[in-house]
Amino acid sequence: IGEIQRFLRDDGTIKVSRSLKEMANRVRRTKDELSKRNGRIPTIVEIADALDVTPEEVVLAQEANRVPSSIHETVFE
Amino acid sequence: MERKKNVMNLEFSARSENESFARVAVAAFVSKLNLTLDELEEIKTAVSEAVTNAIIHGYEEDASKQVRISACYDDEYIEVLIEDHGTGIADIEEARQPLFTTKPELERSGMGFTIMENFMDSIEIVTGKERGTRIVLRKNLVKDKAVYN
Amino acid sequence: MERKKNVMNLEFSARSENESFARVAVAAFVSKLNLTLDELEEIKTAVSEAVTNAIIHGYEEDASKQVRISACYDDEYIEVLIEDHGTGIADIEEARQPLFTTKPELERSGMGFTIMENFMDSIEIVTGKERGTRIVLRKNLVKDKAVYN
Ligand SMILES: Nc1ncnc2c1ncn2[C@@H]1O[C@H](COP(=O)(O)OP(=O)(O)O)[C@@H](O)[C@H]1O
Ligand SMILES: Nc1ncnc2c1ncn2[C@@H]1O[C@H](COP(=O)(O)OP(=O)(O)O)[C@@H](O)[C@H]1O
Ligand SMILES: [Mg+2]
Ligand SMILES: [Mg+2]
Repeated sequence: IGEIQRFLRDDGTIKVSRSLKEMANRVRRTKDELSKRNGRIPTIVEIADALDVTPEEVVLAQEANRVPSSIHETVFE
Repeated sequence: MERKKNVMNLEFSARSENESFARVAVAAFVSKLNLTLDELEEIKTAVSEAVTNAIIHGYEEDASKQVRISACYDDEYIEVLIEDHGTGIADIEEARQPLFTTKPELERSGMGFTIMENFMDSIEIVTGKERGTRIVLRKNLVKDKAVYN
Repeated sequence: MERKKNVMNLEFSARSENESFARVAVAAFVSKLNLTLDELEEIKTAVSEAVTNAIIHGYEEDASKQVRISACYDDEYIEVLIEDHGTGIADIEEARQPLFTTKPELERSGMGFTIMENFMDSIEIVTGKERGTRIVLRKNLVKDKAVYN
Protein backbone atom coordinates (compact mmCIF):
# COMPACT_ATOMS: atom_id res chain seq x y z
CA ILE A 1 0.00 0.00 0.00
CA GLY A 2 2.84 2.39 0.84
CA GLU A 3 4.26 1.79 -2.58
CA ILE A 4 0.96 2.47 -4.28
CA GLN A 5 0.58 5.66 -2.28
CA ARG A 6 4.05 6.75 -3.26
CA PHE A 7 3.26 5.97 -6.87
CA LEU A 8 0.06 8.01 -6.68
CA ARG A 9 1.94 10.90 -5.12
CA ASP A 10 4.76 10.85 -7.62
CA ASP A 11 2.31 10.50 -10.46
CA GLY A 12 0.89 13.91 -9.57
CA THR A 13 -2.59 12.51 -9.10
CA ILE A 14 -3.29 13.86 -5.62
CA LYS A 15 -6.63 15.57 -5.90
CA VAL A 16 -6.95 19.21 -4.90
CA SER A 17 -9.88 18.40 -2.65
CA ARG A 18 -7.75 16.10 -0.50
CA SER A 19 -4.86 18.49 -0.17
CA LEU A 20 -7.21 21.35 0.74
CA LYS A 21 -8.80 19.23 3.46
CA GLU A 22 -5.36 18.50 4.88
CA MET A 23 -4.62 22.22 4.87
CA ALA A 24 -7.96 22.93 6.58
CA ASN A 25 -6.98 20.50 9.36
CA ARG A 26 -3.66 22.30 9.80
CA VAL A 27 -5.55 25.61 9.95
CA ARG A 28 -7.77 24.26 12.73
CA ARG A 29 -4.80 22.93 14.76
CA THR A 30 -2.88 26.18 14.31
CA LYS A 31 -5.87 28.23 15.38
CA ASP A 32 -6.16 26.17 18.57
CA GLU A 33 -2.45 26.41 19.31
CA LEU A 34 -2.33 30.18 18.79
CA SER A 35 -5.46 30.68 20.87
CA LYS A 36 -3.88 28.81 23.75
CA ARG A 37 -0.52 30.54 23.45
CA ASN A 38 -1.85 34.11 23.09
CA GLY A 39 -4.98 33.83 25.20
CA ARG A 40 -7.14 35.24 22.39
CA ILE A 41 -8.51 34.13 19.06
CA PRO A 42 -5.94 34.62 16.29
CA THR A 43 -6.62 36.55 13.10
CA ILE A 44 -6.48 34.89 9.69
CA VAL A 45 -3.22 36.67 8.96
CA GLU A 46 -1.67 35.26 12.14
CA ILE A 47 -2.78 31.73 11.23
CA ALA A 48 -1.48 32.15 7.69
CA ASP A 49 1.88 33.46 8.93
CA ALA A 50 2.25 30.50 11.29
CA LEU A 51 1.59 28.12 8.39
CA ASP A 52 3.75 30.11 5.99
CA VAL A 53 0.94 30.52 3.45
CA THR A 54 -1.08 33.54 2.34
CA PRO A 55 -4.33 34.41 4.15
CA GLU A 56 -6.11 33.83 0.83
CA GLU A 57 -4.90 30.21 0.85
CA VAL A 58 -6.34 29.81 4.35
CA VAL A 59 -9.70 31.01 3.02
CA LEU A 60 -9.58 28.54 0.13
CA ALA A 61 -8.78 25.64 2.46
CA GLN A 62 -11.59 26.58 4.86
CA GLU A 63 -14.11 26.36 2.05
CA ALA A 64 -12.97 22.86 1.14
CA ASN A 65 -13.81 21.63 4.61
CA ARG A 66 -17.37 22.81 4.46
CA VAL A 67 -20.20 20.35 4.23
CA PRO A 68 -22.62 22.17 1.93
CA SER A 69 -25.39 22.28 4.52
CA SER A 70 -23.29 22.66 7.67
CA ILE A 71 -23.78 26.40 8.13
CA HIS A 72 -27.49 25.89 7.71
CA GLU A 73 -27.45 23.82 10.88
CA THR A 74 -25.00 25.82 12.98
CA VAL A 75 -26.43 29.28 12.42
CA PHE A 76 -29.77 29.03 14.12
CA GLU A 77 -29.38 26.34 16.70
CA MET B 1 -1.06 53.82 9.05
CA GLU B 2 -3.96 54.59 6.78
CA ARG B 3 -5.19 52.09 4.29
CA LYS B 4 -6.29 53.39 0.91
CA LYS B 5 -9.49 51.96 -0.47
CA ASN B 6 -9.11 48.66 -2.31
CA VAL B 7 -11.74 47.62 -4.84
CA MET B 8 -12.74 44.57 -6.85
CA ASN B 9 -15.58 43.80 -9.22
CA LEU B 10 -16.78 40.33 -10.07
CA GLU B 11 -19.34 38.93 -12.48
CA PHE B 12 -20.35 35.28 -12.91
CA SER B 13 -23.08 33.05 -14.34
CA ALA B 14 -26.19 32.49 -12.23
CA ARG B 15 -25.44 28.84 -11.47
CA SER B 16 -25.60 27.43 -7.97
CA GLU B 17 -22.11 25.98 -8.35
CA ASN B 18 -20.80 29.56 -8.42
CA GLU B 19 -22.16 30.42 -4.99
CA SER B 20 -19.18 28.90 -3.22
CA PHE B 21 -16.83 30.61 -5.67
CA ALA B 22 -18.39 34.01 -4.97
CA ARG B 23 -18.15 33.50 -1.22
CA VAL B 24 -14.47 32.50 -1.40
CA ALA B 25 -13.65 35.38 -3.75
CA VAL B 26 -15.09 37.96 -1.34
CA ALA B 27 -13.51 36.29 1.69
CA ALA B 28 -10.10 36.09 -0.01
CA PHE B 29 -10.38 39.74 -1.00
CA VAL B 30 -10.76 40.86 2.63
CA SER B 31 -8.51 38.21 4.17
CA LYS B 32 -5.58 40.59 4.78
CA LEU B 33 -7.67 42.70 7.15
CA ASN B 34 -7.47 41.96 10.85
CA LEU B 35 -10.36 39.50 10.99
CA THR B 36 -10.77 36.27 12.88
CA LEU B 37 -12.06 33.19 11.08
CA ASP B 38 -15.41 33.66 12.84
CA GLU B 39 -15.76 37.26 11.71
CA LEU B 40 -14.91 36.20 8.18
CA GLU B 41 -17.47 33.42 8.41
CA GLU B 42 -20.19 35.98 9.13
CA ILE B 43 -19.31 37.98 6.05
CA LYS B 44 -19.19 34.82 3.94
CA THR B 45 -22.55 33.65 5.19
CA ALA B 46 -24.22 37.01 4.51
CA VAL B 47 -22.71 37.24 1.02
CA SER B 48 -23.73 33.68 0.40
CA GLU B 49 -27.38 34.44 1.24
CA ALA B 50 -27.48 37.44 -1.08
CA VAL B 51 -25.80 35.54 -3.92
CA THR B 52 -28.10 32.53 -3.49
CA ASN B 53 -31.10 34.86 -3.64
CA ALA B 54 -29.83 36.48 -6.84
CA ILE B 55 -29.32 33.08 -8.46
CA ILE B 56 -32.45 31.24 -7.37
CA HIS B 57 -35.00 34.04 -6.93
CA GLY B 58 -33.71 36.85 -9.14
CA TYR B 59 -32.69 34.71 -12.11
CA GLU B 60 -34.39 31.39 -11.30
CA GLU B 61 -31.10 29.67 -12.14
CA ASP B 62 -30.97 30.93 -15.71
CA ALA B 63 -27.24 30.34 -16.24
CA SER B 64 -27.14 32.76 -19.16
CA LYS B 65 -27.65 35.61 -16.66
CA GLN B 66 -24.89 37.32 -14.69
CA VAL B 67 -24.67 38.12 -11.00
CA ARG B 68 -22.48 41.10 -10.15
CA ILE B 69 -20.49 41.64 -6.96
CA SER B 70 -18.51 44.70 -6.06
CA ALA B 71 -16.45 44.75 -2.88
CA CYS B 72 -14.29 47.39 -1.29
CA TYR B 73 -12.60 48.14 2.00
CA ASP B 74 -10.52 50.76 3.71
CA ASP B 75 -9.50 51.23 7.34
CA GLU B 76 -13.04 51.70 8.55
CA TYR B 77 -15.34 49.26 6.81
CA ILE B 78 -15.92 46.50 4.29
CA GLU B 79 -18.72 46.96 1.79
CA VAL B 80 -20.07 44.27 -0.52
CA LEU B 81 -22.66 44.98 -3.21
CA ILE B 82 -24.55 42.04 -4.74
CA GLU B 83 -26.69 42.79 -7.76
CA ASP B 84 -28.95 40.98 -10.21
CA HIS B 85 -31.09 42.29 -13.04
CA GLY B 86 -33.76 39.67 -12.48
CA THR B 87 -37.35 39.58 -11.25
CA GLY B 88 -36.93 42.04 -8.39
CA ILE B 89 -39.02 42.02 -5.22
CA ALA B 90 -42.51 43.56 -5.30
CA ASP B 91 -42.95 43.95 -1.52
CA ILE B 92 -39.62 44.27 0.23
CA GLU B 93 -41.07 44.77 3.75
CA GLU B 94 -42.80 41.43 3.46
CA ALA B 95 -39.72 39.74 1.96
CA ARG B 96 -37.57 40.88 4.91
CA GLN B 97 -39.83 39.25 7.50
CA PRO B 98 -38.20 36.23 9.15
CA LEU B 99 -39.56 33.00 7.66
CA PHE B 100 -41.20 34.74 4.70
CA THR B 101 -40.39 32.87 1.52
CA THR B 102 -41.81 32.36 -1.95
CA LYS B 103 -39.90 29.09 -2.31
CA PRO B 104 -40.85 27.04 0.77
CA GLU B 105 -39.21 23.94 -0.68
CA LEU B 106 -35.73 25.37 0.06
CA GLU B 107 -33.71 24.69 3.15
CA ARG B 108 -33.59 27.46 5.78
CA SER B 109 -36.62 28.98 4.16
CA GLY B 110 -37.18 32.65 4.61
CA MET B 111 -34.17 33.41 6.79
CA GLY B 112 -31.85 34.97 4.17
CA PHE B 113 -32.55 38.63 4.93
CA THR B 114 -32.59 37.97 8.68
CA ILE B 115 -29.13 36.40 8.44
CA MET B 116 -27.76 39.30 6.38
CA GLU B 117 -29.13 41.82 8.89
CA ASN B 118 -27.74 39.96 11.88
CA PHE B 119 -24.27 39.22 10.52
CA MET B 120 -23.56 42.63 9.02
CA ASP B 121 -23.65 46.13 10.50
CA SER B 122 -25.92 47.54 7.85
CA ILE B 123 -27.90 46.46 4.81
CA GLU B 124 -29.30 48.61 2.03
CA ILE B 125 -31.75 47.19 -0.49
CA VAL B 126 -32.85 48.69 -3.78
CA THR B 127 -35.38 46.55 -5.62
CA GLY B 128 -38.70 46.58 -7.43
CA LYS B 129 -40.80 44.25 -9.56
CA GLU B 130 -38.95 43.56 -12.84
CA ARG B 131 -36.20 46.00 -11.81
CA GLY B 132 -33.73 43.56 -10.32
CA THR B 133 -32.22 43.72 -6.84
CA ARG B 134 -29.19 45.45 -5.41
CA ILE B 135 -28.03 44.68 -1.88
CA VAL B 136 -25.26 46.61 -0.13
CA LEU B 137 -23.85 44.91 2.96
CA ARG B 138 -21.51 46.77 5.27
CA LYS B 139 -19.28 45.61 8.10
CA ASN B 140 -17.57 48.19 10.32
CA LEU B 141 -13.95 47.59 11.21
CA VAL B 142 -13.49 50.21 13.91
CA LYS B 143 -15.42 48.67 16.80
CA ASP B 144 -12.21 47.93 18.71
CA LYS B 145 -11.03 51.50 18.41
CA ALA B 146 -14.10 52.78 20.22
CA VAL B 147 -13.39 50.46 23.13
CA TYR B 148 -9.96 52.02 23.72
CA ASN B 149 -11.14 55.63 23.55
CA MET C 1 -22.33 14.13 -18.73
CA GLU C 2 -21.53 17.31 -20.58
CA ARG C 3 -20.58 20.46 -18.81
CA LYS C 4 -21.82 23.74 -20.19
CA LYS C 5 -19.35 26.57 -20.25
CA ASN C 6 -19.00 28.49 -17.01
CA VAL C 7 -17.70 32.06 -17.05
CA MET C 8 -16.48 34.71 -14.62
CA ASN C 9 -15.04 38.19 -14.97
CA LEU C 10 -12.95 39.89 -12.35
CA GLU C 11 -11.45 43.35 -12.04
CA PHE C 12 -9.22 44.69 -9.28
CA SER C 13 -6.79 47.50 -8.45
CA ALA C 14 -3.20 47.13 -9.62
CA ARG C 15 -1.75 46.65 -6.12
CA SER C 16 0.67 43.86 -5.36
CA GLU C 17 -1.45 42.82 -2.39
CA ASN C 18 -4.16 41.75 -4.89
CA GLU C 19 -1.94 39.21 -6.64
CA SER C 20 -2.59 36.40 -4.17
CA PHE C 21 -6.29 37.33 -4.21
CA ALA C 22 -6.44 36.95 -8.00
CA ARG C 23 -4.65 33.60 -7.87
CA VAL C 24 -7.01 32.18 -5.26
CA ALA C 25 -10.09 33.59 -7.02
CA VAL C 26 -9.16 31.70 -10.19
CA ALA C 27 -8.42 28.56 -8.14
CA ALA C 28 -11.80 28.81 -6.41
CA PHE C 29 -13.55 29.27 -9.75
CA VAL C 30 -12.13 26.01 -11.18
CA SER C 31 -12.46 24.09 -7.92
CA LYS C 32 -15.49 22.12 -9.12
CA LEU C 33 -13.34 20.48 -11.80
CA ASN C 34 -11.68 17.82 -9.64
CA LEU C 35 -8.19 18.77 -10.77
CA THR C 36 -5.02 17.23 -9.42
CA LEU C 37 -2.90 19.31 -7.09
CA ASP C 38 -0.23 19.63 -9.78
CA GLU C 39 -2.67 20.92 -12.37
CA LEU C 40 -4.07 23.52 -9.99
CA GLU C 41 -0.61 24.63 -8.86
CA GLU C 42 0.43 25.07 -12.49
CA ILE C 43 -2.61 27.19 -13.27
CA LYS C 44 -2.18 29.30 -10.13
CA THR C 45 1.51 29.89 -10.80
CA ALA C 46 0.92 30.87 -14.43
CA VAL C 47 -1.92 33.24 -13.50
CA SER C 48 0.23 34.69 -10.78
CA GLU C 49 3.04 35.48 -13.23
CA ALA C 50 0.66 37.18 -15.67
CA VAL C 51 -1.06 39.19 -12.93
CA THR C 52 2.25 40.25 -11.40
CA ASN C 53 3.42 41.41 -14.82
CA ALA C 54 0.24 43.44 -15.33
CA ILE C 55 0.66 45.10 -11.93
CA ILE C 56 4.39 45.81 -11.87
CA HIS C 57 5.27 46.20 -15.55
CA GLY C 58 1.98 47.18 -17.22
CA TYR C 59 0.81 49.63 -14.57
CA GLU C 60 3.97 50.13 -12.52
CA GLU C 61 1.87 49.64 -9.39
CA ASP C 62 -0.45 52.55 -10.08
CA ALA C 63 -3.29 51.43 -7.78
CA SER C 64 -5.80 53.63 -9.59
CA LYS C 65 -5.55 51.26 -12.58
CA GLN C 66 -7.54 48.04 -13.00
CA VAL C 67 -6.34 44.56 -13.96
CA ARG C 68 -8.98 42.41 -15.65
CA ILE C 69 -9.26 38.64 -15.51
CA SER C 70 -11.75 36.57 -17.41
CA ALA C 71 -11.91 32.83 -16.86
CA CYS C 72 -14.02 30.08 -18.33
CA TYR C 73 -14.13 26.30 -18.50
CA ASP C 74 -16.13 23.49 -19.97
CA ASP C 75 -15.43 19.74 -20.21
CA GLU C 76 -12.39 20.20 -22.40
CA TYR C 77 -10.34 23.13 -21.21
CA ILE C 78 -9.82 26.01 -18.83
CA GLU C 79 -9.02 29.42 -20.28
CA VAL C 80 -7.84 32.44 -18.30
CA LEU C 81 -7.42 35.86 -19.84
CA ILE C 82 -5.33 38.47 -18.00
CA GLU C 83 -5.44 42.01 -19.33
CA ASP C 84 -4.03 45.41 -18.54
CA HIS C 85 -4.28 48.70 -20.39
CA GLY C 86 -0.81 49.76 -19.39
CA THR C 87 2.54 50.33 -21.08
CA GLY C 88 2.43 47.29 -23.35
CA ILE C 89 5.50 45.45 -24.64
CA ALA C 90 7.40 46.88 -27.59
CA ASP C 91 9.31 43.71 -28.52
CA ILE C 92 7.42 40.60 -27.45
CA GLU C 93 9.91 38.11 -28.95
CA GLU C 94 12.62 39.57 -26.78
CA ALA C 95 10.34 39.73 -23.70
CA ARG C 96 9.53 36.00 -24.03
CA GLN C 97 13.19 34.96 -23.90
CA PRO C 98 14.08 33.14 -20.67
CA LEU C 99 15.89 35.49 -18.28
CA PHE C 100 14.97 38.61 -20.24
CA THR C 101 13.74 41.31 -17.89
CA THR C 102 13.49 45.07 -17.75
CA LYS C 103 13.35 44.94 -13.93
CA PRO C 104 16.40 42.89 -12.91
CA GLU C 105 15.91 43.82 -9.24
CA LEU C 106 12.89 41.46 -9.00
CA GLU C 107 12.93 37.88 -7.77
CA ARG C 108 12.80 35.10 -10.40
CA SER C 109 13.81 37.71 -12.94
CA GLY C 110 12.83 37.16 -16.52
CA MET C 111 11.18 33.74 -16.08
CA GLY C 112 7.51 34.83 -16.12
CA PHE C 113 6.74 34.03 -19.74
CA THR C 114 8.80 30.83 -19.62
CA ILE C 115 6.78 29.65 -16.61
CA MET C 116 3.46 30.49 -18.29
CA GLU C 117 4.49 28.60 -21.44
CA ASN C 118 5.66 25.55 -19.53
CA PHE C 119 2.77 25.27 -17.09
CA MET C 120 -0.05 25.83 -19.57
CA ASP C 121 -0.93 24.09 -22.84
CA SER C 122 -1.06 27.27 -24.84
CA ILE C 123 -0.45 30.98 -24.46
CA GLU C 124 -1.63 33.79 -26.70
CA ILE C 125 -0.26 37.30 -26.31
CA VAL C 126 -1.60 40.50 -27.79
CA THR C 127 0.45 43.54 -26.89
CA GLY C 128 2.12 46.63 -28.27
CA LYS C 129 3.82 49.75 -27.00
CA GLU C 130 1.23 51.92 -25.18
CA ARG C 131 -1.52 49.46 -26.16
CA GLY C 132 -1.61 47.34 -23.02
CA THR C 133 -1.22 43.57 -22.81
CA ARG C 134 -3.66 40.70 -23.06
CA ILE C 135 -2.58 37.17 -22.22
CA VAL C 136 -4.79 34.12 -22.83
CA LEU C 137 -3.67 30.99 -21.01
CA ARG C 138 -5.25 27.64 -21.80
CA LYS C 139 -5.11 24.30 -20.03
CA ASN C 140 -6.56 21.21 -21.70
CA LEU C 141 -8.57 18.87 -19.51
CA VAL C 142 -8.79 15.83 -21.78
CA LYS C 143 -5.27 14.46 -21.54
CA ASP C 144 -6.27 11.54 -19.33
CA LYS C 145 -8.90 10.45 -21.81
CA ALA C 146 -6.24 9.98 -24.48
CA VAL C 147 -4.22 7.73 -22.18
CA TYR C 148 -7.06 5.25 -21.84
CA ASN C 149 -7.90 5.15 -25.53
N1 LIG D 1 -32.51 38.79 -5.48
C1 LIG D 1 -33.84 38.52 -5.36
N2 LIG D 1 -34.65 38.57 -6.45
C2 LIG D 1 -35.96 38.30 -6.34
N3 LIG D 1 -36.58 37.97 -5.19
C3 LIG D 1 -35.84 37.91 -4.07
C4 LIG D 1 -34.44 38.17 -4.09
N4 LIG D 1 -33.95 38.03 -2.84
C5 LIG D 1 -35.00 37.70 -2.08
N5 LIG D 1 -36.14 37.62 -2.78
C6 LIG D 1 -37.50 37.32 -2.27
O1 LIG D 1 -37.49 37.51 -0.86
C7 LIG D 1 -37.88 36.30 -0.20
C8 LIG D 1 -37.15 36.17 1.12
O2 LIG D 1 -35.76 35.97 0.90
P1 LIG D 1 -34.90 35.21 2.00
O3 LIG D 1 -35.11 35.89 3.31
O4 LIG D 1 -33.53 35.08 1.52
O5 LIG D 1 -35.61 33.76 2.10
P2 LIG D 1 -35.54 32.54 1.07
O6 LIG D 1 -34.43 32.78 0.09
O7 LIG D 1 -35.28 31.34 1.92
O8 LIG D 1 -36.88 32.49 0.39
C9 LIG D 1 -37.61 35.20 -1.21
O9 LIG D 1 -38.43 34.07 -0.99
C10 LIG D 1 -37.92 35.88 -2.51
O10 LIG D 1 -39.30 35.88 -2.79
N1 LIG E 1 1.86 43.16 -18.73
C1 LIG E 1 3.05 43.67 -19.12
N2 LIG E 1 3.14 44.98 -19.43
C2 LIG E 1 4.33 45.53 -19.81
N3 LIG E 1 5.47 44.84 -19.91
C3 LIG E 1 5.44 43.51 -19.62
C4 LIG E 1 4.25 42.88 -19.20
N4 LIG E 1 4.52 41.56 -19.00
C5 LIG E 1 5.82 41.40 -19.27
N5 LIG E 1 6.39 42.57 -19.65
C6 LIG E 1 7.80 42.78 -20.06
O1 LIG E 1 8.34 41.50 -20.36
C7 LIG E 1 9.51 41.26 -19.57
C8 LIG E 1 9.61 39.78 -19.25
O2 LIG E 1 8.55 39.35 -18.41
P1 LIG E 1 8.76 38.10 -17.46
O3 LIG E 1 9.18 36.95 -18.30
O4 LIG E 1 7.53 37.91 -16.66
O5 LIG E 1 9.96 38.50 -16.53
P2 LIG E 1 10.01 39.56 -15.30
O6 LIG E 1 8.60 39.88 -14.90
O7 LIG E 1 10.76 38.85 -14.22
O8 LIG E 1 10.74 40.77 -15.81
C9 LIG E 1 9.34 42.16 -18.36
O9 LIG E 1 10.57 42.48 -17.78
C10 LIG E 1 8.66 43.39 -18.97
O10 LIG E 1 9.59 44.24 -19.59
MG1 LIG F 1 -32.56 33.36 0.59
MG1 LIG G 1 7.15 38.53 -14.62
